[in-house]
Formats: sequence, structure tokens, C-alpha cells
Amino acid sequence: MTVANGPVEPEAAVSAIRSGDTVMVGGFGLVGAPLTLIDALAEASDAADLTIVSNNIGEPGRGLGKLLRQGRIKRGISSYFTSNPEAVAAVNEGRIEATLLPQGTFAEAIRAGGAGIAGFFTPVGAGTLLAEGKEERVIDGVPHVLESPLRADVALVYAARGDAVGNLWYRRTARNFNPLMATAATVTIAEVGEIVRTGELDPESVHTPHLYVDELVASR
Amino acid sequence: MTVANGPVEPEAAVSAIRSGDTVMVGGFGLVGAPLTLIDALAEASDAADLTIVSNNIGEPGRGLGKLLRQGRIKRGISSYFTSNPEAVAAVNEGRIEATLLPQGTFAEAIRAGGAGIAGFFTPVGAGTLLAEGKEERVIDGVPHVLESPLRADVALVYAARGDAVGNLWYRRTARNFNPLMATAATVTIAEVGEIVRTGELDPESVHTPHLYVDELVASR
Amino acid sequence: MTDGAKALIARRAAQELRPGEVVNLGIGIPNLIPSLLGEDTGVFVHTENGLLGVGPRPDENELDPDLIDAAKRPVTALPGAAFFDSAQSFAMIRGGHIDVAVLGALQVSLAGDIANWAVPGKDVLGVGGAMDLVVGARRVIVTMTATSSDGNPKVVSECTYPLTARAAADVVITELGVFRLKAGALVLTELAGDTRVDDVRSATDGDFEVDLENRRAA
Amino acid sequence: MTDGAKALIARRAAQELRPGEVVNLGIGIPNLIPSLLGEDTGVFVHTENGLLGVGPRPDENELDPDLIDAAKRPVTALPGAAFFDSAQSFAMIRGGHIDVAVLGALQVSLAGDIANWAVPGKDVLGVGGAMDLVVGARRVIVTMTATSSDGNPKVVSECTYPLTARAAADVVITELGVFRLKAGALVLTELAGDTRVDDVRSATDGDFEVDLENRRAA
Repeated sequence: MTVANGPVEPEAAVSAIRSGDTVMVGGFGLVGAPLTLIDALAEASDAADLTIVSNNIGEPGRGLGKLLRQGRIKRGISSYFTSNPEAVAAVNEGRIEATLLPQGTFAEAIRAGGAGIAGFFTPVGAGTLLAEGKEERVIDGVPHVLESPLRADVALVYAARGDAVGNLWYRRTARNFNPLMATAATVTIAEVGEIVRTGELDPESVHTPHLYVDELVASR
Repeated sequence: MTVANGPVEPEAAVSAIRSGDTVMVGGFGLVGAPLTLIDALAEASDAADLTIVSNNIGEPGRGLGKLLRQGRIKRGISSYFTSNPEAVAAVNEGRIEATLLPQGTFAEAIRAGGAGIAGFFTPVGAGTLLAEGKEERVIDGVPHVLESPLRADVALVYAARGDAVGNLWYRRTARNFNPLMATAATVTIAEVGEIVRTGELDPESVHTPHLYVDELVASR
Repeated sequence: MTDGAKALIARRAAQELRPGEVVNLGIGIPNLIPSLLGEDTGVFVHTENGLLGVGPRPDENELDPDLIDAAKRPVTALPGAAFFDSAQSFAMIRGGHIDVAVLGALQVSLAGDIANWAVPGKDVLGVGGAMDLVVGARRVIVTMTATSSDGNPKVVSECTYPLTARAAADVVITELGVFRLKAGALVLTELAGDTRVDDVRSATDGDFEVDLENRRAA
Repeated sequence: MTDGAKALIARRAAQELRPGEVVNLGIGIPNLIPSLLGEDTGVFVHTENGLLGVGPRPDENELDPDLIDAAKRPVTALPGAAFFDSAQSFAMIRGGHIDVAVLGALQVSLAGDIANWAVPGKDVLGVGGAMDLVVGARRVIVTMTATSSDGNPKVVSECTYPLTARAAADVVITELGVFRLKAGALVLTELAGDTRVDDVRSATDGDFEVDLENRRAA
């Protein structure tokens, strides 16, 4: 689809998130994280029991760290919980479940989720703790692990620029997981730093074509 | 790696191709095909028994159609041989072997080859002629086929612009399979329409970062 | 098959498209659709060789050899368009991001199986994006004549041509009417002009249910 | 461990890098390498959060919150740099397009197994790109002190810490010398300064071959 009705308020956008949902959140740490949307989710929604798919669970009291303090995260799927000591404590005290994936597998699984790939074999993690319970197969003499795609009910992404139909352009290393997550959710909500007229983004340089984007929100 | 020594002549570049090699060739039909490199391969090399991985086998007497007429292609891996009736005839007369893949599977297999993915499950082709001999698996109730990555000894790609270290930028629908193939070969040779100074390409808009490119050739 | 009948099928197919949808159009009848869509219908055309936002055919001084569609015809790109590589393009298709694929077929079974890429005994050397599109698009609309040039029904109890995918057709539009897949079976839901149900039965191999809807205003 | 010893390890590691190579640098000792490389060494630095062509740390008026490395420190981008998303970045890593990864470790076994992401009994909640890098990079150079802060050897017969990958270390550089993986086993190939083989043996858990090369000029 595409963005139908122009930008909406963040509070309205995040009302798409229901208790029990799986939510992808872009960003590497807080860089490229959709902070306006996360704040709206923390302040204007009471959706709980969320499964969060994000490389990190924010920082203490910042970004996803807010939702963590509110006790609204049931499970995290990440490559690096360690960047938020409160997330580590929550896991160790049994308050949230944790699924840890190698960062490349995490990224590839999200891409697979958006690309209709139902599983892929990677050599990364084979023979380690992180392969436990997963199918292993030796391919061309090398042990591989079968990894499953990741999908979400809602993806929250941040882009520096977006046009009115929802084409997105990311800036520098704020790109990271955002373009992948935009492809892998039933509803993708894009927080945009600067909303430009349709036609202003160079079609060769659109990082996320609009067919992946459902709602557009201006950063605050 | 990166482009070490600046642009080379096409004849020198294609001397990397040896008899029996697998060669990927970019382009959708002739759009985005590296015609200077193909001509050099046809005229200045006698490498034979080639396996060609390309969406099409050129057109009659044009592009890869030249190599076909020279009898230097042993096998084609493509999604659409039909665009060159001489390729169809060569297959039917047993002069070349043909492996046909759905176009999306063909593209994904090349990406997988460049991305270190040893196999992937796709629903496309399941239960059809093109799944014969392949492992099938029902995942979430849907039949899937396990597809293997494609790799090559040498990839020949075309980009409208490239800088001195080998960053590439493709123009419009001439992009197609070129960026994928650039990632999936032991040696990637890029034919470039316009060679610009390093730093002239916008780092947000580089389509193929230079670590995928080994040799640079100017289009004739 | 007259051009008029093809235009009729294309016109009916165009009515299936809704504003904001992303549509991939196969060769043949589907390619008549763009000129039938008015300006600002809000439908976005995707072509699998790497463009979302296909515009009208260029006039001579707009011709650009780097700008073609999947049928290798020159096209233009509309404001808001984006270019991408083939892996990304098919990730869109396979990942369910194309709302509608409109395509021709050689046969469609009454279970919605589609055969549209190969004829038995002939070369099976060109599949292109056919399989990806019928598996991946959220809605698959088949536009075809009711019978082949030698008079055989194309809606059949079982496909005899090599399959493209099983249970993939959501809507089948011929010059005689419209079938929709309901609970795993094609149901005749609409008759074209003064066509009668018996006309459709005699052009179809196999039995089907009839559940006529009010034809929406054309 | 003095800063001087760390600098010694980093300097020796920097000598392993060749012009034109693409290098990913882990946190700790590897991060001392960029300032040791002269201008125009022709080495390109990759950071897995999405940049090829990492430049020096910015001064205050160059600071850009959108431009960081994988350790989340501000960096700059050199001419010829490219930005990309995380799937592409790890496709580069896993696909063998990173020539060298230089990284720290908790333990390396004499078979080249690396343990560098988790300590038993502690949280195993952060792996980041560690596994991808040691599996995917063409050459893996481990830079670490010979012994842990509590005096235990870090080159061991068998890793007791959770593995990152098996047989992944190509070169191990400590303040005492250099090991290289040859035929599946670490071989001591170089001694630092006036270090003797026995010094290395007493800082190592397990037996290893010695095959000293002439130390290249520093």
C-alpha cells in the first residue's frame, strides 16, 4: 500500500498497537530510533505484553527503556540487551523473556520476514549456545544453522526525510535496521524528520519505497 | 577488497575469465548489460565451456548472443532464455544445458551467494516443474522449496557511474541484477559509463560499495 | 478475439483496483489498463525489473534506453517513483507488498490453479517473474479470453498445462463474466452484458457455482 | 596491562593490514589502530552499523549525532565512503567481503576457537556482531593480553567460556608475541622484544609448536 491520508499525530498512529502485539523498533542504540513514536507509545497508549524486536532495548529511561520501566514489555528479541543494564536486570529477574540473536542473523531474519523467505541457513552461530534448539545442517562441509524469519504486527521506523506518499530517505548511520523493519510488519509507521513534497526525493536514492509504509508521522 | 590500480582495458580485465568458469552477467535483456566487457570477452578471449548466469542469454548476435554463436557457452542459468530464440534452439538441440529459475528465486539466489547464505526456503515454484529434484518443506502450512545460492568465478556488471576506488551508481532500470551479481563472484569487473573522482558520489546513494569491486573498465 | 473484447476485459479489471494500491501488470490485456485509469486514480504501477511508479509511454523525445518495463518497452517514471534492484523488487513481490497482480493465463482451474508460463511439448525455457507474482501478490486477477484460439475452454476442472502455482487466482475476468475464488472454488459472480450463465458453462470445462452480485456501475 | 603494552599489540596488528584491504575493528585494542595507520595507507575501515570508509574522530564542530561507529562513538566519513543498512552490512561480513577483522577475545584455543562474547555464570545477553565477524571475515586477527586480569592464560587448550566460533582465529597477537593458525593449530611465529619462548609457555595453557619467522621491520 502507500500512505493514504498524509501525516497523522504520533498518538493516533501508535493506537494501531494492541496488547500482545509484536513491535519492531528501528535504531542502533538511540541513533535512528523513532523517539517521537516511542514517546507516544509510552505516554498515550496502554498496550502491554509487547514483544519488542529491536537491536537494543533502549537505554535506562530513554527510548524503549521507558516502556521497560513501565513493565509493558513481555519479551525482547535483540542482539544486544547489554546496552541497557535495566533490561539485563529485567531478564535476570524473570520480568521479561529474552531471545538473543547474532546481529547479522537478527538483520537477515527481519529482511527475510519482509521478503517472503521462510527460513535461511547461516554459518553464524553454528556450534554455539545461540544454536541450541535450532536445526543444524552441514552444507559444503561447513556447519550451518536454520534461522526463521522475524515479522511484526507494527514497525516503528525513523527516517530523516520522507515524501507525502511515504518514500523514505535515511541519513548516515541512522539508517541501520530501519529499512529492514519497514518491510517486515503488517503496519509500518514512519517517523520522519522532514516531510517533503512527492517528487522531491531522487528516485535513485529512495531507500524505502512507499509501498512499505502505511502511516507517516512528523518528528517532534 | 577495492579497485587497486585504476581503470584497465576491457581485454585485460576479461583475461581473468578461464575456460570452465562460471560468469555472471548483469542486465535485463540488454538494458544494464556490460556490453563493452561482453564484446571484449567475445573478441579478445578464447575462454570456453562457460557457465553463464544471466537473466537472459542476450539477443540473437547481440550481448551474450555473440558468445552463444561462438559455441563458448556450456550451460545457462536464467529465468528467461526465450528472449533469444537462438538460445532456445541451442538448448533444444542439446548444444547448451539450461537451468531455469523463477526470476525472484534467481535474484535471491545471487543475493544469497554474495551474502553468505547457504540456502533459503521460498514458496515460489513449490509443486511445479521447477521444484523437481529440490527439497520441499511445508512451513506454517505452506509448501516451500529449498533453493541454493548462486556464485560465480567472475561477475561482469554495468554501472552508469563509478568512482576511482570502485563505488558504483546505477541509473534507472539499468540497475536490475547488477548490484546483486557484484556481490556474488570471486572477481567482480565493473564496466562504468562515467568514472568520477573518489568523493563525488553521494555516500548515501552509492548502490554498490567498493568492497565488492575488483576491476574498473570504462565503457566504449 | 476482438480488440473490443480485450478492452472490455481490461476495463472490468481496472474497476477492481482501489486508490493507493500497488499493481503489477502482466503483458497483453493487463497492459491496456493504464490508459483506462484516469489521472489521479491513486494506483501505483510496479514493474518487476525495478521501478515503482511507472508512468505513461514516453513520447519520442522522452525516450530513455535505461527506462523500460518488464516487457522491455520504454516507459516513464512518475513523481514519487523509486528504482531498486531485482532482489529488492522480488522481495516486494514475494513478501506480499504488491497489492494486486493482473496477468494473463493459458488455463485456470476451478480450484484457482494457474498455468501461465509453459505449453506441454514446447520449450519450458522462460518463466520470468510469473511464479513469483502469482504466489506473492495479495490479490491475483487473471484476465483472459474464455476460450483459447482453437476453441478450448481456459477455465478447466484441472490444468493440463504446467502449473505456475496452486490456488493462486482470486479473480478471473473473461469477456463472458467474472469468477471469484470462494472457499477454494471459483464461483461465477458476474455476467458481462447479455451473457447468460449457460454461455459461460459451455465455455468452461467443469462445474461451478453461480452467485451473481449486482454489477457495480462501470 | 599498561597502555604501552596495548599500544604495542595494536602496532603489531596494524602491520598485518595491507593497502586496499577492508578492515573491521572491534572495541578495545583494535581501536587504537586507526591512529597508528598513516595517511594513505589505503586501508578502508568498515563499521557494522552501516559505514564503509570510517574516518578519524570528529572535532567538536564536526560532531553529527547520525554518524557513529558500532561502539556508538562519533566518527567521520572519508571521501569514497558509503552508507548502507544493517542487512547489507552483515551480508558484507557473512559473505566474505571484509578482508580482516581485528578483535579482542576472552580466550582463544590452540585450535583457533574464539570465545569473546560471554562469561559463564554471567549474563549472556549481548552478542552484537561478534559471531558474524569471526565467521565471515577472511582473516581474523585476535588482539589481547596474554593473560586475564586475574593472571589466567587466555590462550588455552580448550575454551571454557562460551564459544563465538570454532577454528576462527588466523592470527593471535599478545604483548608476548604472535601465533598463527597453521594446519588447524596455533603456532608461535614471533616473539615481542626480548620475550623468550618459555615466557609464552608459562602464559599459555597447553602445548604449541614454535616456528619463528624473521620479524618484519616495524
